[in-house]
Amino acid sequence: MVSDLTSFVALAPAYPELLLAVGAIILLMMGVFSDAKSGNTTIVGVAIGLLAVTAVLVAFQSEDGVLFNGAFIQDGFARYMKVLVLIGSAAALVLSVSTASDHNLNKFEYPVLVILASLGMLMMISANDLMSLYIGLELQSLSLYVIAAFKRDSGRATEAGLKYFVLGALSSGMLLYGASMVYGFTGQTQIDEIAKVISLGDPSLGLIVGLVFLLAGLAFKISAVPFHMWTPDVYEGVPTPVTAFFASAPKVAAMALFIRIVFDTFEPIAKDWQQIVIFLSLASMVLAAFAAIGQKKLKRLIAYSSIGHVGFALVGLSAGSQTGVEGVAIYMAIYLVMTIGLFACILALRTDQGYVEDISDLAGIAQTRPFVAAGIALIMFSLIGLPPLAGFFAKWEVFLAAIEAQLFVLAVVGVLASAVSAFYYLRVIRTMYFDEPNHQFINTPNELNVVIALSGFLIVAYAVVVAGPLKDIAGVAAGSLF
Amino acid sequence: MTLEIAFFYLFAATAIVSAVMVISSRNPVHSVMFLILAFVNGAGIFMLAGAEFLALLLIVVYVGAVMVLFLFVVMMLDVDFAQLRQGFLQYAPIGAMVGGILLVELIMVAGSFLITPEVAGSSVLPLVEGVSNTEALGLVLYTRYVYLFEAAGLILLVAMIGAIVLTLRHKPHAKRQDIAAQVGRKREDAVEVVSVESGKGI
Amino acid sequence: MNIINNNILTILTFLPLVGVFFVLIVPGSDALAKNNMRYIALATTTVTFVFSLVMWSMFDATNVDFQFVQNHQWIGDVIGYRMGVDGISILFIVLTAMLMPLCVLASWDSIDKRVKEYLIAFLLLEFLMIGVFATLDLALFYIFFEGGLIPMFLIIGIWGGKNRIQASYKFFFYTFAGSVLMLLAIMAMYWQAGTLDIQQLLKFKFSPEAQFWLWIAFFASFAVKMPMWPFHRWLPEAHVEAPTAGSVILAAILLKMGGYGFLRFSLPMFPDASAYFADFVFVLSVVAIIATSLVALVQDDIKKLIAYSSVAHMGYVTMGIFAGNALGIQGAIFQMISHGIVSGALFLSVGVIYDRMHTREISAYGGLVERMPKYAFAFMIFTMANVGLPGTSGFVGEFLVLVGVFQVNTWVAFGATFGVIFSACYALWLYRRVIFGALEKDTLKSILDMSPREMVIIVPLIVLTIFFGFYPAPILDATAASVEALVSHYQAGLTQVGALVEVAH
Amino acid sequence: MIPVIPLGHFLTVAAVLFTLGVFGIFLNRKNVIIILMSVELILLAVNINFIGFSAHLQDLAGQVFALLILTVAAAEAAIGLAILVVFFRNKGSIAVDDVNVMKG
Amino acid sequence: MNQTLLQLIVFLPLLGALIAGLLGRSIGHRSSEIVTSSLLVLSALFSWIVFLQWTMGGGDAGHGAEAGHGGEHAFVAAESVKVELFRWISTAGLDLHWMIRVDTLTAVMLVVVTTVSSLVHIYSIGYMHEDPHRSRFFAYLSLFTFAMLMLVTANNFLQMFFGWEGVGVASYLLIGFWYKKPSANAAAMKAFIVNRVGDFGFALGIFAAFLMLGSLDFDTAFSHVAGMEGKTISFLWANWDAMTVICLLLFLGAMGKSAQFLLHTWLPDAMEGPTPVSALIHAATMVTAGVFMVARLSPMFEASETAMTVVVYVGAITAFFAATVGLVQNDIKRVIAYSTCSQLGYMFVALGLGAYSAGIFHLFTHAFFKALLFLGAGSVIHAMHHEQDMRKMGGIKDKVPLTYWMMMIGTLALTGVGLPLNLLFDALPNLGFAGFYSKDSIIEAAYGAHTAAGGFAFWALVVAALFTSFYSWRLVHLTFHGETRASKETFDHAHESPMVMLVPLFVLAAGAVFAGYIWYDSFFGHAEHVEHFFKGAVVVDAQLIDDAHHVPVWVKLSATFAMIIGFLAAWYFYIVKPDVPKTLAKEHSGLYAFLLNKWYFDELYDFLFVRPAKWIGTALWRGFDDWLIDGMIVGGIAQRVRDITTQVVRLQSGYLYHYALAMLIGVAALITWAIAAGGLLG
Repeated sequence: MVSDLTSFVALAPAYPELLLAVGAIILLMMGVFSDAKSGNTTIVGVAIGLLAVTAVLVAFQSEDGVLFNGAFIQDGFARYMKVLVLIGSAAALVLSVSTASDHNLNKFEYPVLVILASLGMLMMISANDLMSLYIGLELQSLSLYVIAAFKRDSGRATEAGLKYFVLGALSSGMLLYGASMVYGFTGQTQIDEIAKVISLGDPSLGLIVGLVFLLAGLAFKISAVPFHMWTPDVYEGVPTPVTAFFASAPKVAAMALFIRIVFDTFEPIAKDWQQIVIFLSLASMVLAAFAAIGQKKLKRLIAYSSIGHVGFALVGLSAGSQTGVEGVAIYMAIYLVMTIGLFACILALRTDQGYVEDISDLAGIAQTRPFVAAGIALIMFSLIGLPPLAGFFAKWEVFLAAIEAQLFVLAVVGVLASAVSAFYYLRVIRTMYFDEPNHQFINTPNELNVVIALSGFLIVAYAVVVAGPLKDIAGVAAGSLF
Repeated sequence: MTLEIAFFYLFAATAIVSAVMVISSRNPVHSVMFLILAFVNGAGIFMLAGAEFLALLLIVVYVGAVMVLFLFVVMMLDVDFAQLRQGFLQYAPIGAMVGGILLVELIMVAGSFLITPEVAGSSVLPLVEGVSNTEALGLVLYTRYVYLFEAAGLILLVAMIGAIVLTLRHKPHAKRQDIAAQVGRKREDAVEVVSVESGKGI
Repeated sequence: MNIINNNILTILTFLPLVGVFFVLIVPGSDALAKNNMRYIALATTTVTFVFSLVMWSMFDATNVDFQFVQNHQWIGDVIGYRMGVDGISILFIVLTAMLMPLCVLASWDSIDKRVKEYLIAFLLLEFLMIGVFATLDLALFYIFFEGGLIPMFLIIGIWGGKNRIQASYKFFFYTFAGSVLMLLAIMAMYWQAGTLDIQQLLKFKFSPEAQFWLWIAFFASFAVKMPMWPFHRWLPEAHVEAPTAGSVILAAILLKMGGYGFLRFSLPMFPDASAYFADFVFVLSVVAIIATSLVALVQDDIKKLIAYSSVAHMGYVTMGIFAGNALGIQGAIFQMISHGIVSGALFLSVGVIYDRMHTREISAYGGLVERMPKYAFAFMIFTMANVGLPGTSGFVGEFLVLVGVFQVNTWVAFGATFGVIFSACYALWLYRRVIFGALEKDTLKSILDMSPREMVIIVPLIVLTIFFGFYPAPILDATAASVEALVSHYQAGLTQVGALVEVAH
Repeated sequence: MIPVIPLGHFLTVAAVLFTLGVFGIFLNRKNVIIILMSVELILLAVNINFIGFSAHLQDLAGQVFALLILTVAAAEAAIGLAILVVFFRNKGSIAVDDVNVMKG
Repeated sequence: MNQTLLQLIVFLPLLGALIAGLLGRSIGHRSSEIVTSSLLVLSALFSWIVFLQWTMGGGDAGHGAEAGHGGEHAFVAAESVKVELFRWISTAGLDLHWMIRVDTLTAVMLVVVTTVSSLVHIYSIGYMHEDPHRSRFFAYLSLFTFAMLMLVTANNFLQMFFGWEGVGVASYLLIGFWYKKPSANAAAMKAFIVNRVGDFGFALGIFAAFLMLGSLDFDTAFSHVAGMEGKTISFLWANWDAMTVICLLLFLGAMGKSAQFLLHTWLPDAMEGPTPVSALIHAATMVTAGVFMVARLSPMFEASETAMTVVVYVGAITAFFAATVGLVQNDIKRVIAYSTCSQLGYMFVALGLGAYSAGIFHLFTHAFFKALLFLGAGSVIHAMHHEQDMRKMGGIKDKVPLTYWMMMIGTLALTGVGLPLNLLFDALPNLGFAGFYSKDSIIEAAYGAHTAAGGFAFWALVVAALFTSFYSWRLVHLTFHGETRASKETFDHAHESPMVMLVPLFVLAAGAVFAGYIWYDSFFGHAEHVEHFFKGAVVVDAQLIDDAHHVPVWVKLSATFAMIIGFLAAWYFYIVKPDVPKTLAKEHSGLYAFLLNKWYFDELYDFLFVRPAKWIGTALWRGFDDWLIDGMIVGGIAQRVRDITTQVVRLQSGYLYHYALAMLIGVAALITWAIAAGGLLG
């Protein structure tokens, strides 16, 4: 019963989290005591800086290790995922810099909550104990609930917040119920210890039920079907910069958690969770593909798209192999870039009346806003998974893993679902490129242009510039789990 | 022994009945009340399991604070209780069926429990004889679980920020006392000395 | 020269991207800027063409190995940057490079809106198309193969005709649905063989059962791309709605990817399955030739008619490939090259009158020879090549294929030879209605004959059509050695037909 | 000090409470606040599970877990109620059927 | 032999075609005419030089002598000169070269083709002088000549096929030359397509030949024929005798090109083209390509008795059938067209009997007199201001005397007028017009073959000869004799053609008069002479020739009798009692209509092929492509997708409890599944 607080140096693996936690509190103080108007931008800026610094710290800190009596783990996998999460969060904040005021997000609490949520995500990623898992998850979730309802004068935002909250609480309940089962039937809360116990004998019924509940709770966080129902409504209801945030970082974190749980905890009963993951994957891919076709609202479409992509990412996970994890890692990175870029594009399209909401609002922007249109088109093609864009390589990695695991049916259904899903992505492109313009847009803030250009570049040049190094890094990350 | 079992059944039965009432009573205030009842009985069950600290905590924190908060909100929102929409039970059969299946499975799990020797012997934090429950918890909370403890603090911080940012409203016309401004007020701000030339006016 | 020699395929493939860059940085969108962009595109494509000729000149036709090979690690140890050509692929590259400048020229005046995007799309397409034929990595092949969807989708959708949206969708979905299955097959091949290097895969022997499924998956993609009957429905629409240059590229190059795929993958890598499915392909091919010819006969849209005739002509290609003998395959390759030239030329010809009249209805024309004798002449040459008249390039391929197929299956040859009759029917019927007859319609009375620009486009194609009809040796010699090697490889691989039959039952 | 009450009893009670909580969420049409209470019920059920396991495993970790859950549940309740309040301000209702602007 | 000369013969017309075709607009019509015509004349001169050199001087006849003894014969490569031009299709076991091959058969054809062609060129200068597209016309003519020359000089199947198709295209272009006339366009298409039907067989024949004989080179292929006896080929549903299949398929091509029965329908329609075209292509040269082909492939046909029999029957039926139709036609050119058809039947009969030389002989003479008739008819039409209906002519003998006499010569040659003096005195030669020699040779050979087919052919041909005589004289009478039925104006303006048109007539007339007499011995005289003449270029069946020379007298006279009867009938019908034909037509209206409508073949084909093809095409398009694939399958999939989408979207009801229920169902399902899968329930 010794604490790790013996020396500060001993906490090295957790420096990033500490930095964020302290930073969040400092930012909070700054916000409280600064002038409301001018202070905001500064705080957002500082928050972005903080996240960026943390990201750098995560990326280049050399210390791996298990802290706090096994509650916290820092390894290659965690590092990789944390960097993604931090990039996602920072990018989401960047997107809100000049759009916050349009969305009633221009309060200092917003960046603070984003940082706290990010902290929660880092904790999730580093969770090595069911308790730290839960705490991290709740820190993230609670922050997100608040952020969802942040635009408190908007009926939609609050409704979104309410739905998110209620369902999120239900999912937490399920997760907890599962956790209790796992605890009860193994006597352990620490992830690797649980695995040890499980491997001793046949899995008991309680363990299986616990596994299902646990995965159900996590599936909610990554919005896998049938635990996805909140996603479209929330994505639609919350302000767009918030949607950008929701669609990016938390997904990555939840996915990381998911991976760690299934691989570290339930590795001995891989057959069981693989079944579940396959089901989730299939259901997500198929349902999202169909549901998205019926959408008129851009953000709902993106929501379903993200559900679908979770399905695709889970294809890699279904394989239950190191290549599969590597595939998912790469998938999430690419998905993150695409999502951020997409939202940058959407936020860049502002008319006198407000931001684009319906897909039909995009009509003809290829002529009025060719740059943004090109960005969206690229991302859409990439989301379809057309080579040589990044999205293709994402799918390539996960499906390759599935094939190697001989999950042929899953793979076939997956690619067919991606063919169906192409339909709605193409509809966006079609609206932009084939239809005539019907809106006048005002100019794009510079930072959005930068984000669009950057993500566009990454998507296009992925094969040439990113693929090799990313694969190496993801390989290392995945390797640390095995 | 039998007494304990009897109490357990009492608590359990009351808790379950209260829970049913929570979700079925028409008046939310009643629901809150039944929820409190359920929690109290839950605390009793905790107590029977030897978790005195948590049992008390449940009553003090939960019943005492959270439930009151619920009550407060229910009262404040002043919702119309009478209305009951059509189609209420449209999905109830399916829901009941699915819920029933789930319940059966969960209870089945409950029946299937057996402590394997490995599990029984590998406890991480064995309950030590002679150390009270509260003390035992106290011993680990700030040491072994300090990370979680601090994190829980952050969660409460989030809750605080959230509650404030969501509900706090500065009414534009409400006048508030700003002590700093009051104290910081200087003479120059309040008084202007104007030398008026005679016969001209200001 | 050594640097060029070693990297010629890379240079060829990526040259169009240089053009894309320069087109991108041209500022403005006034007439001058547009013209500058066009000149850049023209220059790029021309230089690419010159390079392709250089490559052809350096190509050693007697060597059956891949040449100008480049082999580098790329993404992990899975996908490599592997390039190389042999006799089977080299001509497609040359064909692609040759048609692109003509396409740019053909769009010179007719495309006046969003010129920049248009040229970029075309240059990208060229990049991807050359890549398809030049790569020696299966994944890279897929990347190029599938990547072409993007620019083509946009080309049809933005610059196409009235029903362009439906057409572009159809084009996209047919192709995409087919090729995703191929993607899985590629992965499965990697899983089995442990490499995506085509050179290695050619040496790998897949189990009969694996071959069975892999063949089907590849077939799904290539059959749609060819397109084989009954997967052809996208083609008429895509062809009809695409702008002229788009139709040209579709007909001349994109369709060939299917045939190339069969040759490169299905036949040598899955010999048992290919033999097993040969009859199936034969049936589809014969049906394609007869059925689509008949359908072509009753079309009232010029481009649609030509599109259907393309399907019929591709029937010969598939048939020749799966005949599995040198004659058939040589014929199939020649037929593809020839069809590339001829159908491209036909669409360009249609473009000439479409630019003037903005309609593709056959009934809107008639008696053009009166005002457009040069055009009538050119169209006659291409019509006759389409019919497969000896002395035009269209004949050689058809003949070789049929001779080859006759040795394998007389029924098939018998059925396919009906194409000889039907092609004459629809082609001449078209010619008669468009070119012949009295010039009665007022709208046509002031129509002008081909401009010098159009002559520059058409004349080289006439020359090639006739040249290869009389002297096909340059093509046949270039491919001969590789085809022989392919056939012997295929025959050698055919050891387990019986086993496969068991698998199938 | 193995408790006399069999573990199955705890788990059964928890299961029933959990199911009731879940029922409360989707059978309830009246107002959202009941749903929040159902969530609390679920958490109570989970806590009973933990406590029961803790007692039978003679392991304190379960209680620590339950303690954390209590803490978080309190925070959750606060936030939930806050959201409910802002929602009510916008809609003037907290009927579950009114939480239905966004769909499809 | 001078190789350059051969190349010049073949390529001068091409040169002319290119000059006139591509540069016609710049150099003007007159220049085009002169260039093409003079190049053609040059080519013709060279051909004659080659022909004379070849048949008179050159070649030692040793080779041919052994060829052919009653059907069984060893292959002997014909004596020939080959000029290789360049490689063509040479790959994968196939080795084809562009080559000019000249042997006797080719030499004969060269002469026929270039002579008639050059005369037609010259004639056309006059005939077409008003046409605004003359240079194009001359380009086509020259192009046709080139293709025809490629055909006859081919050394392999494929080059022959090239020429074959080339003449088809040229014919198509020339028939449709007056592109504004819908009927001309239709006729052009019809000609091409019906020919393609024949080519269908030809092509398959080539494939089969390559498969069985291993080569497409004539000499190599022929040398393998001997080993083919008893070999079978698996074609379609059964195994057949290899050579029979090959020959019949090839013969299908010949039928198409030579307008034989069933594939004849295009030829009469082809008369829509300018008359010189009819003379050149549809009388003298192209239509005889089928005959040429069978003759060229005689070593192969010899190997299949079945095929030969089929050839005889087809030829005989065609000869008879076409003659019957010719009896009642009113269009002057159509009469001659059916006559051509009929005469081609004669030729095929000869070929089928094995009397190749007789067939070629008839081809040779027929070229002269039929071209003469056509050009004469053209001259008449020219005189009558492009009136072709004989019912609107009559009595113009004095208006166009020279044309009249030329037509007379042609008719006499066609009907085979001659004095069989040889019957009276062995020492005396027969005297007659060209057709007399060649036609009688065939009829005699038919009888002399002493086979069932030969017997049938004999009677068919004799009757056909009667009909030929009848319709030929009918033509003469209707056109030149009696009272005119033309409008006054037309009649008054009728005028003799210019010399540029008449001179070719004179030349052809000379041929029609003398060709038979001069070359009878070479083609169908003593077997040895014939063999010496052909030098192995075609199989010469000495026995048959001998038998033919020794048929009974009545057989020898039968053709002449038939001719006389026909003449008398025509004289009676159209000069003595001009009402009789009408009465007859009324009395036998059914038969008359049957004949007038050409046995209703066009209608039959329209019903059997054209309309079903269009119907099936439409059905496949609308039914299969549009309805099934597009509507049902693709559309169906799209509709299903939309349906599913609607359902799925409805799932997303927006209600919290539904969402929660979904989660519950999900988790319950997963648990049930996991438990079941885990086997814990079982």
